Amino acid sequence: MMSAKNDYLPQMAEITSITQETTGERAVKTFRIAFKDKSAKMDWKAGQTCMVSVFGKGESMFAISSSPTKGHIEFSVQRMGRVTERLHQMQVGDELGIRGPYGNGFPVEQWKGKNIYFIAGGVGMAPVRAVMNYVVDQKEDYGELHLLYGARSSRDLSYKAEIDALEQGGAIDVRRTIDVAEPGWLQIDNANPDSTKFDPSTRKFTGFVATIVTAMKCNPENALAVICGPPIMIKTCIGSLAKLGWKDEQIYTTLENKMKCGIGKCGRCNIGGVYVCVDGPVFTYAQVKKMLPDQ
Amino acid sequence: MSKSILKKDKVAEALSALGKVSVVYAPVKNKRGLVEYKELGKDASTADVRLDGKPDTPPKAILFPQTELLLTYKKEDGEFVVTPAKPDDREKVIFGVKPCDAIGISLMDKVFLGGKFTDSYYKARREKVTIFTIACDGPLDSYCFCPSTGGRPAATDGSDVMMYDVGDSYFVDGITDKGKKALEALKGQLGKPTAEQEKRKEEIVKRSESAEGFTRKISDEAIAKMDTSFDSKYWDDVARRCLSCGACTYYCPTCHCFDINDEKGGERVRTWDSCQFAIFTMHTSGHNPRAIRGQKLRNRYYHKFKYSKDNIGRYLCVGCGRCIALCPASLDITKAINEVK
Amino acid sequence: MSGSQAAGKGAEAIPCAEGEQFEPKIVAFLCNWCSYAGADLAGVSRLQYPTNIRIVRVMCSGRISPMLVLRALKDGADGVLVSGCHPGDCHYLKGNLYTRRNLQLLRSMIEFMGIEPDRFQMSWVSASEGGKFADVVKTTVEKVRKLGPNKKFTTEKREGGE
Amino acid sequence: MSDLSDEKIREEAKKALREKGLKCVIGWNAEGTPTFASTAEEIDKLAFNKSSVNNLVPYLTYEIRSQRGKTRDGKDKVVVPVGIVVRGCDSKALLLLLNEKILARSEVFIIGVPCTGVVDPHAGGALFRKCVKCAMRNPVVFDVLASDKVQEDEKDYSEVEAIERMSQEERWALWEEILADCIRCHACKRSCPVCYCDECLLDPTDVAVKMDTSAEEKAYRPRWVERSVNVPENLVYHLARLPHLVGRCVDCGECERVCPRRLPLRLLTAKLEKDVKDIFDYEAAKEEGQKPLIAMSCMEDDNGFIM
Repeated sequence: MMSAKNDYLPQMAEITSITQETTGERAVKTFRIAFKDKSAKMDWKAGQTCMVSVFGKGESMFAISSSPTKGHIEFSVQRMGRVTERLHQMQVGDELGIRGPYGNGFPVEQWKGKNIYFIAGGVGMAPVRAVMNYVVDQKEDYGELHLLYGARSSRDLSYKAEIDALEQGGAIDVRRTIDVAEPGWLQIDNANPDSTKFDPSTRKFTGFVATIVTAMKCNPENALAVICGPPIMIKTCIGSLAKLGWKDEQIYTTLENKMKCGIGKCGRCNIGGVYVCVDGPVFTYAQVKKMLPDQ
Repeated sequence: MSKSILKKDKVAEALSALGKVSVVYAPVKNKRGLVEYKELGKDASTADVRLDGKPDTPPKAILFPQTELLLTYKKEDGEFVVTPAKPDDREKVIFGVKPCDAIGISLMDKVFLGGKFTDSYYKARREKVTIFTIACDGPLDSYCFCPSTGGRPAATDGSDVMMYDVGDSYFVDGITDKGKKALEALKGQLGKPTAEQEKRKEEIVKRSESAEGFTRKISDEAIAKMDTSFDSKYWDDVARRCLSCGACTYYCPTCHCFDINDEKGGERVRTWDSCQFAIFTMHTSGHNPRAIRGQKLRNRYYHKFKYSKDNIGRYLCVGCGRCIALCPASLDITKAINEVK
Repeated sequence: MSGSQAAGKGAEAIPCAEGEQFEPKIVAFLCNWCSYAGADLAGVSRLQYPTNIRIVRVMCSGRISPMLVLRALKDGADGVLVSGCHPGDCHYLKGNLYTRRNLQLLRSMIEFMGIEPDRFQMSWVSASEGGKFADVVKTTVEKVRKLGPNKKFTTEKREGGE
Repeated sequence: MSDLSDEKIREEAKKALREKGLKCVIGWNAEGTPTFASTAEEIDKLAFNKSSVNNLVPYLTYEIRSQRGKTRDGKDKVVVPVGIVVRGCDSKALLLLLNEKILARSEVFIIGVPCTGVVDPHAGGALFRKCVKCAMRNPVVFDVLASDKVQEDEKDYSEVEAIERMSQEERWALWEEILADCIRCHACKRSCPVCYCDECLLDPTDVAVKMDTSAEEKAYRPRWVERSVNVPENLVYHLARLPHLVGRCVDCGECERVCPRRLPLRLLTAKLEKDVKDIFDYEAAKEEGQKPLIAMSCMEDDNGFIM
C-alpha cells in the first residue's frame, strides 16, 4: 500500500545567493535557494508561499518573492524572531528545508487585458514583486501597469536595482513614497492629498501610501489593484480606492496569520471559518468583508 | 457471519482472541478512578475492562498522540540528513468505544484525511485501526447531549463493528468490511442470535432514533442565532469565568489542533495545542488576533458548530459532555450556546 | 585519582570501556568574587582536582535561579554545583543569602520527588580557600559518580516514533 | 451553613454594592458556579454551600487588574472596587496578594464565610481530603463575616510525612507514574490564585512580545520547558512551578481540584509549605503587611546541606 505523501517532510535546499535589501533592526534579506536534489523541481504561482525550515529553530511561512518566469526560488525575509534571526546569520551554501508551495496565489489568468496597480508597503513588496514580475514578463497580455511602493525611509526600499531597471524599461510606471521627508521626495499633505498640485511625472513622494493613491487618482476603469503590506496600510489604501470609485472585487490583498502546518490541519490560522494557509493568502476585498471580524 | 451474539462472560476470551492478531485497546479504570482506553497487555483477558459507563478520556490519543515525533535531522559531515519518523502502524482494535467517540474519530478522519492535503502520519495509523462500538441505550450521564449534534445513542458512524447490549450478551453486527474481517478472529466466541435477541436489538435502535431521556440539549435556533451574534459582548460575559487552561480541548474527542516545534536532540515534534492558550495565535510581531478570553472561547464554540458545518458539512461536536464535566470553572457549552444573545 | 587525566574535554570522549569508571558531567556556577577566585587560586597553587566540572562564572551566586539548575540537569548535566561567598562576605551584601533561601527548598523538593539530592550541591568558598575549592569539587564528583548517569531528567518514552 | 449565612451574604453584598459602588460581587450560586453579581437580583442568587468549590481569587485579580492602566492624559485609571465572598483558604490567598501589593485593600470588599468543608464532586458526596482536617476554616481578612467562626483543626501533614519516609526508589516510582500521567493542560497553573504573572516562563512560547521587541530578545529567549509531554519535561514543569510558590502558596488545593488527571498535586504544595515552616519558620499569609519570604535575606538561616 503506497503510503500518502508526507507533507511535513521538507525538501533539502541550499542558499545560492543572499542580497541585503535593507539594514537596521528590521533588516530584509533576499535568499535565493536551489534544491540539493538537482532533479527536484517545484512549480508555483505568484503569491504562493513556502514553509522554510531552519533546523533547530523551527519553520516559518514566507511568500515566494520571485516570479515563476524567473526560474529560481527567492524569499525576502525580515528579521523578526527565532527563525528569521537565524536565517539572517546564514551564509551562502547553508542548508534549509523547503516544503510547499502552499496557498492559492494570485488569479493572474483572470487579469488578462486589465490595467493593474501594484501597491506595496515595506516587506509587503515580496509577494507583490513575484506577481508584478510575472505580469511584466507577459506585458502584452495586460493593460497599463503601475507600481506604488512605500516604506518608512528611502533606505527601507527593497529591490532598488531591479525597480530602477523596471522604471527605465518603461513596461511599468513606477512611483515610490516614504513616510519621513527627504530631499528630492515631493511632500504630499497626508491630511488632504488633493490640495498639493504636482507634476504628473513625479516619481518620488513623501506621504503615506494611501495618500499617494488618492493623489495619483488611480482610475478604476477596467483596472484592479494588488495591495500588500502592514494591515494599517491595507486598510487605508482600500479606503482611498473606495473613495475613487473602486469596487471591492477589484482589490486583491494577502492576509497573514500565525502558521505551523501550512496544510489546513493545525487549526490556528483561521479567520472565522476561513483557513488563511489553504483558502488564502490571496483574497479579494469582497471576500475579506464577508469574513467574520476575527482579526 | 456479520450478525451474531457474544455472551458477556465470553468477552474476556474474545479480547484475548483479538489480542492474538492485533493490539487491543479497551476502557480500563486507572489508579485514580479515570476510565481510559489503554493498551491491554499480552494476556488481554485479565484486564479489568469497564464496558458500561462512558470512558472519561476519548480514544483520540491512540490515533493522534499528544506528543509525536515527525522527523529527526542530524548534521553528518557538513550535510543535514533528515529522516521522517515511522508512525506506529501496528494492527489495532479499539474495543468498547461509545458511539459519540466513534463519530469523533470519523470527524477527525474528515479533518486529517479530507481536503487538499492528507496527514500521512494519521493515515498510517488510522488504516490499521478497527473500531468495536457498544451502542448506548439513552444518555449515560447528565452531561450527554449527542442527539443535539446529529448523533444518536446507537449511531453507527465511524464504527466497524456495532454491539448492542441485549441482556446477558451483546448482539454483534459487522458494519464495514474491516469489521467483518475482524470478526473472523472471534469465530470461537460468537454464536447465532435468537429472534428474541434480534428483537431487543431493534428496540434499542428504535429508542435511539427517538432519542428519549436526554435532558441536556442544544436548540437548533440557538445554533442558527450564532450567525448573527459573532461580535456581541455576550461572549466576553460567558468567558468571564474561563481560566484559559487547555483541559476542555485536550479532553474533546474532536479537538485536533497541534503545534510543531524543533526540540533538543534534533527532533521535530508535533504536540497537542489549544486555542484557549493566549499564544496560540500570537504573531512573531506581537499582534494577537485572539488574545482575550472571550475571543478564544468564541472561537472554540464557533469552530464546533459554525466553521465545521461550513467546511465539512457536520458539527465538530459529538455531544459527549466531557468538557462540561471537567471544566474547573463550570463552563457549559450547551448553556453558553442556548442562551446566546 | 583522575587528576592526571587529559583535560576535561577529552575525558568522556573515550567510550566507557570495562573497568573504566563513570565520568560525570558537572556544571559549576561559581560567583565571580569568591568561588571563582578560589578556583583560580587552586589552579595557581597546582592543587589537583577532578576535571569533570564545567565552570560558569556568574557575578553572584544570587544570580542562580532554580530554573538554571533545572535546565542544566535537563540538558544532560549529571550534577550541579553552586558556589558563592560565605554569608557576610557577599560583594553585594545579600546575594548569597537569597541563594541560600531560594535553592535550599529546590533541593528538598528534588529529594521529595525521588531524585538523588546529591546531584545538586552548594558550597561557600572564599577567594583565599583554594584548598577548600579542590575538596568541594572532589567530594561533589565522588558523590555524583556514585549516583551514575542522570537518567531521570533525560530519558523519555517516545510516543508514536520508533 | 444554614441559609442564615446566605441571607447575610446577600444583605451585606447589596449594602456594599450601594454604598461602596462596587463593580460586582464575585460569589458562587446555589450550584457552586462562580457568579459575577452586579445587580440586586443577581446578588439574590448568591449562596454558600457544600458545592462552593471554586477559589474565586483569580477572578478578583483579573477583574481589578483589567481596570488598571493610564488614561489618555497619563493619569492612573480609577479602579472601581470589587466585592468577593471568600472561605478561609481563599482569604489566605487573597491576603498573600494584598501583602504582595498586587491588590490594594481599598480595591476589595471582602465577605468572609467560615467554612466546614466542601464536597469533592468525584468522591460521591464526601468532602475534599483537604477539607477533612483544615487549619484555615475561618477567613483571615474580611470586611464582614457571614456567620460565626468555626472550630479549626491542626494542620495535617500525614500524607507528606508518609512519602518522606519512603525510600528514594519508592518516591521516584510514585512520582514518575504521576508525571507520566500529566498532560500539561496548565489547569493547575491557570487556577492558582497566587500565580498571576501575565508572562509565565512555563507557557509554551513565553515572550510577552510587543511591536518593538527586538529580534534578538525573541530569538535567544530560552525555552525552559519543551512542548513535548513526557516525564523529563513534566518533571521540570512541576519542579519549576514550586520555587515560584516558596513562602507564597497557602495550600488551598485548587491545583489538585482542577487537575483533569486527578493527580495529587497538593502533596507537592503541602510539602513545600511544611519545609518553609520547618526551615524558615515562616507561614504564607499569616498576618497583614507580612514581607515575602524570598524577598527577605537572613544571616541566621541554617546552612543545611551547604558545604
